[in-house]
Parts: sequence; C-alpha cells; structure tokens
Amino acid sequence: MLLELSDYKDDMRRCIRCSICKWPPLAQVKSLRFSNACPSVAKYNFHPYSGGGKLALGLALLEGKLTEATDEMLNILFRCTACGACDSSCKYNAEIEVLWSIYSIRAHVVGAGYQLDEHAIITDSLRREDNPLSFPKSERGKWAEGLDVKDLSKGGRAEIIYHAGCLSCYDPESAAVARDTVKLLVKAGLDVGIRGAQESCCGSSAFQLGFQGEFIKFAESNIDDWNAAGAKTVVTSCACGFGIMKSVYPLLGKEMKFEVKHISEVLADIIKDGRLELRKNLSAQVTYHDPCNLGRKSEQYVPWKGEAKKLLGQFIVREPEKIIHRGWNGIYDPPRNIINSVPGVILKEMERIREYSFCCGAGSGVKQTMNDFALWTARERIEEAKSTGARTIITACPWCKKNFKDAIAELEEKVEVYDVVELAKQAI
Amino acid sequence: MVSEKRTALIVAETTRGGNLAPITLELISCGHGISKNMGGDVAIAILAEEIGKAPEDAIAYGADRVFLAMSPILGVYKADAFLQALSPIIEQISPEAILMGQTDMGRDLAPRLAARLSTGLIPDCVDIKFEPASGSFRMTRPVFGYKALADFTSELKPQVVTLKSRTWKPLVPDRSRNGEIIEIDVSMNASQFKTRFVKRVKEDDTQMSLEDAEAIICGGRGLGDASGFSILDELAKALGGAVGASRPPCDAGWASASRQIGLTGKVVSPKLYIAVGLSGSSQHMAGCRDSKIIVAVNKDPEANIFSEAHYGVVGDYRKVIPHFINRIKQIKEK
Amino acid sequence: MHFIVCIKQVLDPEMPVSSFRIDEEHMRVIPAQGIPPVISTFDENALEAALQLKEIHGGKVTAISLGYKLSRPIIKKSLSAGADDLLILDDPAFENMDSFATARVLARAITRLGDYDLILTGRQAADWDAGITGQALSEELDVPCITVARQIQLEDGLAIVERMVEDGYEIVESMLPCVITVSNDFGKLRPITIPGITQAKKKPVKELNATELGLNPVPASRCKLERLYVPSRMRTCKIIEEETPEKAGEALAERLHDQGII
Amino acid sequence: MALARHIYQMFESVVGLENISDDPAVIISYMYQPFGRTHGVWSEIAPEAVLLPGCAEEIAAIARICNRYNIVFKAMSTGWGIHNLPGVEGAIVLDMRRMNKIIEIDEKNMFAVVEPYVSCIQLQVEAMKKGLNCHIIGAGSNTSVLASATSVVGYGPDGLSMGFSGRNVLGVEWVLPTGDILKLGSTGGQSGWFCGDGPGPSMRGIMRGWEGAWGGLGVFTKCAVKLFHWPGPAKIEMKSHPPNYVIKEPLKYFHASLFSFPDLEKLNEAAYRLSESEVGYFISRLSPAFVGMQMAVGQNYVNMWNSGMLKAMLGYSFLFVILANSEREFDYQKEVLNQILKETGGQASPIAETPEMQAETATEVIKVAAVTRSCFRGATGFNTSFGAMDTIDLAFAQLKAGAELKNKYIKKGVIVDDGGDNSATLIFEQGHLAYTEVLILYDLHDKESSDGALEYLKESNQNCIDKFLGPPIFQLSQVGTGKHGLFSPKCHDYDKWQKKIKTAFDPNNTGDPTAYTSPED
Repeated sequence: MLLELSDYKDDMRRCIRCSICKWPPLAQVKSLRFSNACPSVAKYNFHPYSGGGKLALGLALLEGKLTEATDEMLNILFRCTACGACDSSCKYNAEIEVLWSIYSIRAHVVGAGYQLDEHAIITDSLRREDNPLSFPKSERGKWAEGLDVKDLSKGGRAEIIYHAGCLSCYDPESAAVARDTVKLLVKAGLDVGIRGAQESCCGSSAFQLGFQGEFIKFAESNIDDWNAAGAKTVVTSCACGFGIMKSVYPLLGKEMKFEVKHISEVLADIIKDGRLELRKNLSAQVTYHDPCNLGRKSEQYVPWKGEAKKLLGQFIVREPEKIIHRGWNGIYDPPRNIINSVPGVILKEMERIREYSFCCGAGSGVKQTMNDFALWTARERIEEAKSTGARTIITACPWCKKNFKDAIAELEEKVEVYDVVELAKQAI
Repeated sequence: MVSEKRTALIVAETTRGGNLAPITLELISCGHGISKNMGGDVAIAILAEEIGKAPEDAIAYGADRVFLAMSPILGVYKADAFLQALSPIIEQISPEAILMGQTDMGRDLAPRLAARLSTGLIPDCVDIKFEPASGSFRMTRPVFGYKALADFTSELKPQVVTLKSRTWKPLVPDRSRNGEIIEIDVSMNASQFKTRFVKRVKEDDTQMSLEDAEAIICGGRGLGDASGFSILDELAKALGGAVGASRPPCDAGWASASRQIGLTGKVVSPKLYIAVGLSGSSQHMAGCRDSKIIVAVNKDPEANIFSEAHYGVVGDYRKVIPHFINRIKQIKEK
Repeated sequence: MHFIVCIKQVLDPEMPVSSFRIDEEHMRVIPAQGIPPVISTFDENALEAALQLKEIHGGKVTAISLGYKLSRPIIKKSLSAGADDLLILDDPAFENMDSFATARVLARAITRLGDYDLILTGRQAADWDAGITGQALSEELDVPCITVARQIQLEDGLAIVERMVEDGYEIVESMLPCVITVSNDFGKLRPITIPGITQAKKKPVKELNATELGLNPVPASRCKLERLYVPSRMRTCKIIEEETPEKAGEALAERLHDQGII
Repeated sequence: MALARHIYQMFESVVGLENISDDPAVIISYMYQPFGRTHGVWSEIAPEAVLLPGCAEEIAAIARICNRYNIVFKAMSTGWGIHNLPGVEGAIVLDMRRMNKIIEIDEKNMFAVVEPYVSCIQLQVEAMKKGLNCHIIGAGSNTSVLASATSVVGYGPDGLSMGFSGRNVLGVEWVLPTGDILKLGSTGGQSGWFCGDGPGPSMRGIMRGWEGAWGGLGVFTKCAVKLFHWPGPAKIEMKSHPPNYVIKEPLKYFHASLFSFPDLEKLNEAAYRLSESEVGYFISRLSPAFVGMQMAVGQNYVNMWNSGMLKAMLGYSFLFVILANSEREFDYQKEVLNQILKETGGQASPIAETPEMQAETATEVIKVAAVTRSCFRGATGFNTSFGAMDTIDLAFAQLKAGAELKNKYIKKGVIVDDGGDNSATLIFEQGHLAYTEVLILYDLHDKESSDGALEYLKESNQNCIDKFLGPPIFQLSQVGTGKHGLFSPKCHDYDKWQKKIKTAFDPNNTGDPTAYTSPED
C-alpha cells in the first residue's frame, strides 16, 4: 500500500540535521573532489536541496508551517533525480525513510494541484500516448519491426517477456541496443516474447514525480497483461523501470505471477552457464557506472505502519519492528561479472560505487525538463570516470547512457559509453 | 383554471409521423408511479407538427390529461420554440414535477426550462420518490463517471427531472382507460427565433446506434487486431445488437472513434452487454457499468471485468464466440 | 472576435477506481495523494474549439475559471495551450455552488468583461456530470444556446454548428453572440509545448472574488445533496466452466437463453 | 519585518542572483534545527534571508552592508549544531557551503589550510595521501574542521595524541563584524600559515577563548590546523556493507583494548597513569548504554540492555587505542599499558580482542562515522551537561554528580534510562586536561519529556555551581536568557570582558550576540 504523507511524519521529524545525506557514507569517502553524494545540493547549495532539507519541507507542510507550495519549493522538490543517495547515506546511522518521504511529499504537493508547468507535458503524453516522451503511441512497436521474436500483441504466450521501455522503443540508439538484446536472448535459446505495439510505459517517471494516480493505472494494467501472457519472468534493460517494478509494483496488492529481472542478471547467467561465449579480446580499460534504479533503488521497500511505544523511560521502540533496507541488496555484481568475463577488459572501479554510487543526472523527469542540471551531474560523473584512468564507461540503463553521451558531446576530451549488452555483443 | 390536484407533467418525445418514442412510455410509467403516492394525476404535453396515435397511446399507457400543441415549427425540436409552447401548459397545470428523458432533447431543454422557472433540475435520474411528509421529491442520480450515486431533495416546485432511459418499464397498455385531450393553440413563426434548424444527417446507418441497441458487443485490446471485430459484427447480427469498442482498439484504428464506449466515449446501459477481450478499466466501465446483464469473455481470469460481470467465460474469444453464435442461431430457429 | 471559454477544475475522472473513496459523513470525495485535479475533459474540448476558431477568425480567447482554492498551475494550462488571458474567480463562497448559481456568477463576470462573440463550455463537467451550466448561462445572458457541438463554423455573424444526436448529427445555425457546449467528438486539446509554457508566463491573469463581483452572498443551491455513496455492486460472476472454450461458448448461449436474456 | 528590497538587491549584487534566497520554503528548511533543543525541532526565530558567499571579500562586503543597515549576520557550515541560526530577529544566515576548498596541505610543516565547508573526513582522506592525519571531534567526521577550530568547542577522543581543535589552530583569516579582514599569525605574504602567533599580540585567546564565540565575532573564512603523522596506509579500503563497513586490511601497529576496573576510583587512577605516560592514540571512557546503542536499535537494544551484559562488561571501563609508528614503539607502548593495568587492577575484556572487533573498532576510531547512532537514534532528543575542562579528578566527579542527578530524572521517566552514567570522558595534554560530558536522551516531541529534560539541564547547571564542578561546556551558551548571569560571577566575571571584546570588535552589533554575550544587557 502506498502510504500518505502523514505516515512519514515520524521519519521526517527524526532527521538530526547532521548533513550526512550530502556525502557518501563517511567511511567510503575517498577524496574531497568526489565527496558529494547528492547532485541537487552539490549544484544548488541551499540546504533544502539536500535529503534532510526536503524532509524539513515535508514536515513544515504537514504541520501547517508552510500553507502553499512556492515556485522555489517546486524547484527544490523537482530539481532532484530521486536517486536515493541521501537515503542510503542517512540509513548508515539511522532508520529514516528519506527517499520514500520525498516521494510522498511530491505526491502530496501534486495531489494538492501544485506542479511544474513542464510536468504537464509529461503527464499529457502519458495519458494520451502511454509514454512520457511525447512520441505517438502508434509508433510504439516500430523498434522491433522485422525482428525475429514472438510479438505477444498478436496473441500467444511466452516464458519470458522482454519489456523494452519507452526510451528503447522511441530513441533510435537505445532501440538498436534493444534489438541486440532480443537477438542475444533468442540466440541463447530463451522462450522470449515482446509486447510490441501494445507495450506501454512502466509508470516509473509518473510515480517518481508524484503522479501516483497515473502510475497505478500503468502498473495495474502491466501486471494484468503480464499475468495474462503467462510470463514467468519479465526482463527489462531500462533500470528506471526495473527499480520501480521491483520496489513499488509489489505494494499495489496485485498478485504478480512473474519475477522481474534486469537484462544484466539474465545475460550474466547465460554467460556463466556457457550458453553465450564471449571470445573476442577487447583489451580495454573500462569503468562501470551503477545506475541508481538498478542498484539501491531496486531493493524491496517495506512500508512501515505501526506505533512507537516507549521502553526504558523515553527509549522509542517501533511496534512492529521497522524493516530497513540500506540499498546494498540491489543489482551490482551481474553487470560486473559480464564485464569481467570479457577477455582483455580491465574494470577500474570509481570512488562512488554500489549503494553509494553517484547519479548520472537523468532520473525522475530531470533529463526532460531540466536538461542543464542533468548535463551538469553527468559531467561530474564523467570526470570521476576519467579519474580512474579508463576512457570507456559501461552502464546498464539507456537513460544513463543517453545522458552521458549528451554531456560528452560538449566535452573536448572524448569518452566512450556503452550499455553492458553492447559490450557483451562486441565480445561474441 | 388552476387545478388543486398534484400533477406530474411529462414532456413527450415523438418520432416522425407523430408516434410516441419509447422513452415517453417510460416517462409516463414513472409519472404514474409518482402521481399515485401523490394522490394526483399524470398530464402529458405533446408538442409536434403532426399527430398520429400519440394521444390515444399516451392515455392507454397511463396518462390522464393530454395537452396537444401543434405547429409546423414544432416538427423539429428547437429549445426556444418548445419553451414557448410549454409555458401556457405549465401555467395552467402548475405541476409538482416535470419529467423528460435524458436524451438529446431532454439534455438540451430541461436546463433551459428549469432556468426559466427558477426551479431545481436533477438530470440523468435513476430513482425518484415522492415523500408525503415533506411534500417534495427524493431523487438519485449517478455522479463521478458512475463511480458514485447521489441523493437530492428540493423544496422548489415544479421539480424538473430527466430520467435515464430503460430505468422504468412502460405500463401494460390499457385501451379502455379514458383521459382528457386538450388542444393548446400555439402561434409562433420562425422569424422570432434566433436559431434555425438546417438539417439532420443520419450516420452509421449500417448499424444500430449504441444508445438504442438492446444488446451491445464490445471489443477490447484482447482482440489482437482489426479482424477480431468481424467476429463481433457476426455476433451482433445474431443478437440484433450493435458493436462498440473500448479505447485501445480505437487508438489502434481497429474501430471508429464514434464506436468508443467509456468515460470519454459513449455511455450505454443496454439489456445485454457482452465484453470480449477487454480488461474492464475504470474509464471503460464508466460507460457500461449500468447495463442490465454483463457477460465477459477474456483469457485472463484475473481481469477486472470479471468482478463487474454477471456471467463469464475464461478462454480465447476466437474459440468461444463462433460456437456461441452457432448455438444462438440454433436456438433462434427452434 | 472575442471567444470566452469556461474551464472547470475537477477531480481527475480517469483516476484509478482503487483510489476513489468517499467520506460519506461530509459527502465529499476524499482527495487521493498523488492525483492532481485536472481541467474537466469536455472543457478542454471547448478550449480547443476556441483556439481553432481564433486561428481562422483572429481575435482573443479568454479563459474563465470559477471555484475555491483553484490550483493555479492546473488552470494556467489553458494559457500554455494558447488562451490569451485568464480570469480566475476564487472565493470560499464559490465552493459547492450548483450549476444555476455558477451560471449566475459566470454571467456577472462575463458582462463585466465587455462584449463577446461566442461563449464555449464543455457539454458537462467530468465530476458531477450535470450538463446544466452552459444552458443556464445562456438563459442568464439571454443569448441562444446550442449543445453538444462537434464542429463549429462562423460566417457573417452566424454560428453554423454540427451537434451530436443519437443516430448522427444535426446542423443548426444561431445568431451571435451565443453559448455553445462542446462534446468530446470535437477533438482533443492540442498538446502543451515548451514555447507555449514560456509565453504563458507573460500572459495577463486577473483574479476576482465574490464581493468584487458584487455577488456576496451567492445564490443558494436549488437542490440539496442528501447523500453521496459508492453503490455496492457485489456481483458474483457465474463463470461458465467447460472442458473446451468451444463447449463453453455453447453453454453460455444455453444459460443466457434459459435466463430469458436472449 | 522582511528585508527591505533595496537591501536584498545589494546583497544580491554581492553574491549573485542564485546565491541568495528569502523564499519561505528555503527559510523554513533552514529553521529545522533540532540539535541542543529541548522542545520540538523548529527554531523560534526566522532569518530574513540565506546567502551563499563565495569568498572573504564577498563576506566583507556583506558585513559592510550589515553595519550600515544594522543587520545581524551569522555564518554556518554543515548547519549541524547548537546556535547555527542567528538568535535575533532581522538577521541573515551565511551558508558557507560554496567555500569548500582545501587551500593547501603542507607536508613538511605538517599543517593544512582549509575553508569553512571542508569536513573532517574530507581533510583526513586528503591528508592521509601525504602520510598525515587530522584531529576529528567526537561528534563525527561530518563536521567542519574550521568551525570547531575557530568558533565551537572541538574535543574528540583522538585528542590524547592530537590535541583538541582549540589547540590545533594556527594562522587564521577572519572577517570581523565591521567588515575588516584580519589575518592572524604568520599568514602574511610568503611566510605561510604555520604559526598562529605572528608578530604583535596573539588574538587566539580573544578569537575563541575556551568555548568559542559561536559565530558572534564575525566569520572565519580560512584557517590552518596542525596535522599529525599517520603511520597507516595512504588509502583505507573498506569491505562488508552498511550498516557496518569495516577496514579491509588490519592496521599495522594498531591495538584497541577495553579495560574495565573494579570501581570509579581505580578507573580514575588508571586515567592519570595512562595519560601521564604519554602513550596511546585514543582514549575514551565509554558507558554501557553508549556502546549498546552503537550496535543495536529498538527491541534488540532493550533486550541487550535488560540482559545486563553491557553493564557487566563496560561498568567502569576505558577504550584505549595504541597506534605506533614502528614495531619497537608498539611493543613499548603495550608494555607501559600492561604495567599500568597490573597496578590498577584493570581487566582487558576478551571480546574486544577478536580480529573482527579490532577491525570494527579501528574503522570507528579512525573514521568517526557512526557516533550519531548512540546519541540520536534512541529517542530524537539529545543534550549534554556538566563537562567543564579541568582535572581528571574533576572529570570523574562530574561523572558521579551527573549519574546521581540523572537517576532522579530517570525515575521520573522523562529521560531514557541509560544507567545514569551514559557519558564520555576524554583526556588531553598528557592528563593535564580532562572532562566528562554527561549525555541525556529524551523525546523532543513529548512535552512531558521535553520539560523534564529542560528541568534536568537547569538543575545540572546549578549542580555545577553548588558542587564546584566548573562551568559546563555546552550549557554555558544556551540555557535560558541571561545565560552568563549564572556562571560569570563564579568565574572571575568573564562575561564583562567578553562584552568589552564584543564592543571593541563589533561596535555596530552586527555579530549575533545570542551565544556569545547575553543580548539584553
């Protein structure tokens, strides 16, 4: 169940203002240059732009200290990729749901009729075209024309459904990767089907921007359709979709007769048990960028609703016990296993990785509505990538890849960016 | 002569040739029910260019007094003309309630009439009761796209109401009933009105209109492609019904947008609604939730449509429907 | 030419059914988190009609919205779509008014705006689905009214309108000025664009309350809401179970026949 | 009264459009200041605007404007701590976030020059690359190096070997309340920042004195701090996962031991012997509750507490860490330690000796990254009492007095029952200085608990006076108005001298007086 803002009051008022949400977990800080965890406060500097700063806004709204959302408040709430870095840093020492409080503040503000004008473009597109990118719904299946794979929109069932995701359907470069992905899966002998023209958005940008009504419609219809198609596994290459399908879909109370997997998990398994051989020697130094939605944000979220009783005088004990996920159970190793299984490739880790990775800057609508901020964050991350000595970034989400490529276009010193599937394909 | 009797006034709708449209019989039946527990009678205003059996039918189906207003200008419905013709009748009867259908005419005329009489209007009413204690009516209508129902009362008289079609059953006609027929002279000429009727174009002549069909077959995303609709057409012919579509087939171009049933399409409540290959989203159900009997054919047992249907078959429609049609034809021949 | 479009802020009619909950005690829909109000779908069709007519005949499109605590970003979407100016009537007294009172307030505001050629509204609001305000407004302003329009042409002082009827459409003429209520068959509102949003920020927005309109108190509602509830449609669906889909089809025909349905 | 537009525009022209805001959402977010409060999380007084200055010259320009229009200004860096916001109406906040550079790390002369927003962890990781380490205050390595060096207290357990912030500050660049930029110590020209006392009178005592001016004497824009030799690796790799990252490789010549003693007197005596012996990297008396809350939360902690295991193991105990530069020194220090223990009857608890515990303790002792767990996770409200910097004997007297007084409030149920002795005792300068901060945990959002905590804090101050326990470190600046009225007469009327200094340095009263000199008299 999706909780109300008032359910996060106890979280919001237990922030101790220690500013740890602005940095990676302190024990993992490795240099001054790359010691920012939160792209928002790193660029806009005012405290409200940090995780803790937003919690204070949520509490102020709940307690009536703020009666309406000013334009600057909307900037604060939405110049943020909802990457969850604040959440995993804070949770190193506390049991506060930072990210989900931010989701709930956004839903609260949106429900009250406040929104950035640009977001009207996204929601209009979602309601009319079933994707947030204002592309026509009728062209949804174009990416897969001529592809030798089962098209479930024409009926039929499949063990594995490949959900390409909006960007992979409409953006030519991402579509090419999606086609390669399907070819690899078919080549490995998997019973895979796509939904072609009938595929619709997973609802992740709608959810993250607070439009939970739109999200519920997409999520419910996806779950119904996937159940009806008899899928055992739903595989996607879009990390944004994957993160929300894993952490939010289960909260809708609908039976999901399938497991959600990211393409890197499936690919890593195929390579491990020999169904796909990576023989070519690529001899390259690469670094890997952990997409937030594939990593910390893909962990299962357990909403806590209970009451806090007092023992030992004023010591607070939550009844039932609050289950806290600290982000380290996300998908981190499969992409690395793929990279390491390519002959001649050396993986050089960046400073901010795994559950304290630094965002690429594209998430939760920022790429579409605040591209300058998206590119600023991408440049920060690219500089960190270069600091490892590698000149090739591997990632596992079309949004990260697209944002990096856009930023690199404006830099003189070129850096390569590949999806982990492309790397694998080059090595077959 | 102002009658003390409490009267329910019906505004009749007639077909070409001056006969009563089906909705009018339902209105009389409802008016009859009200006037009984009001201790009053049922009056009906028939405004038309030519009159066939309308007055006699009206009495047979339960009307007590028939007011006739004849004029060539009234041959085609036009709000200003109908308002002008109605006002002397209303003045004469000062009815407790004025009933119209939630039809093209009712939706257009009722608000104008209520505005002129400075009285209340409850549109699309599904239930109306006279409450002797307060001497006023309690009415129920669907709101929020059929997701909710609302009850209203009003002190103002006459209470204007438009009734949802196929909610009241017409009375069994009794030719022996007697009633009074009163002619009202109406003098009006076209030049006095600011609006002018040009012409009426019948569309979709091949198919029955969705609003009037007794049975509707509605296809959804699950049909897979346009060919699915030919199977539904065959079923519609077998049942003498019409074919509709939910939003996805219209978006995909398998069916014309005018056939779309749902919140942003047409709202229907036929006797039988057969939903084939559609999940039953809230927007779609808003258009058909009030059908008498809903039958669902879908391959996903979990689809929401099954929670709103009376009968259901879980299976692939391409296998279920053809045999369903054959069986119907066999039954019809018997 | 001066086109006036009345746009109403309503609860999102396309919200998921699972989020629709009613507080029966206060007879209101409980606002759900994450579901913003929207401009009533039919009013968006009316706005599209006004914008198309302006493109052909030139002139100005004024959007008017009436309510209490209206959400500025939602209402200002009319400016982003192309309306030239916006009049917001926002006052506690305007909360929960019925259609006739709404028509009275709109009429007062419109007469204040000066002359107009065409007033466009949605055929009905997507929350209470009444379909009264347009016609009541024409009575208040004593101008003709044409309802459920799907196409509008203007020629030398006349509006030639195709309006929807059960089995097709009618063509009706009306002298200007007049009120036309627009149906969804007119076509969707054009998509919002970034240039539209940036221009909208420079467009004039005027706000008036009940007292400034000289309408405090507002006319009382003519009908009293007694109860608002979600009807329980506990339908238990009788599933026709057969070994094969073909047999199920036949069994369905027999069952419906036995029940006298076909 | 909101900031007049023309004044706002003046500030805007100094820092730039995007570096100033008075939007209600921004202001309310800054007003969330739970640290050191007894009731709720919101500051009562709203600042007029928040500015993000980029350098000393900008701050000087801001100060001149403030002097002309009588506006109080106060700087904050991370914003975590008491008195971060100005305590008077009509003031502005200078958020130092944009001034976050390490100006230099001078390896030869072992010091670093930092701007206000460089945190201890940031300085530590950069210093370690050059074989150096920096002192980190007990509150945690997320705090600003400059803030604790120039303006606010600054004690930490590694002070045993690295002194405390007040002692480590060298050259300083200081924007006075008047807007003049004063450079202290050897900061002029090519002579570098290595010395805090340049030619002419030293200002260090005036600048910070014992507890610091809490931002009441203008803004410190750069300062140099001593660095210390770091025998460990240039980069410390971590392993495992949250909530317990642990160093991957054990540190050479590192050993942490947990000694418990039969009673407080024996603990006291051992404290003297240990600190006077000039051995050890880190020393802190840790209470059972403090260690327990570090490891567990909620019901698990309550069960652990009720089992009595914590009290048994940590009744009267010291965490003592040796970090030597060579094997011979490591052996020597261990020898000294064992001898002292023998003579004072100290028992080394075996649990701390396992490799896992050594690694975990090393991570926390070096990185100081998880202290907030023990203070804030249990019950939202946290405060300290007692804590005058004095002799080791007085430190333990404070511990005893604190435990006694706390038990009274524990019985009332208004604060967390943490055994009464929940506190931290730190020792500096070879045993010359020590203090005990007696911690209390309570619920900021429960009026009865908040009132109880406030009452406790007032009574603890009175206790310090009645039992001659010295002025408490944090309470001095915050309990009630007329703050210094209680202690100043008992401490050679320091308040009068502070007012003289304030008037001299701040004729137009633009520095926030709240925590420095009592505002009203």
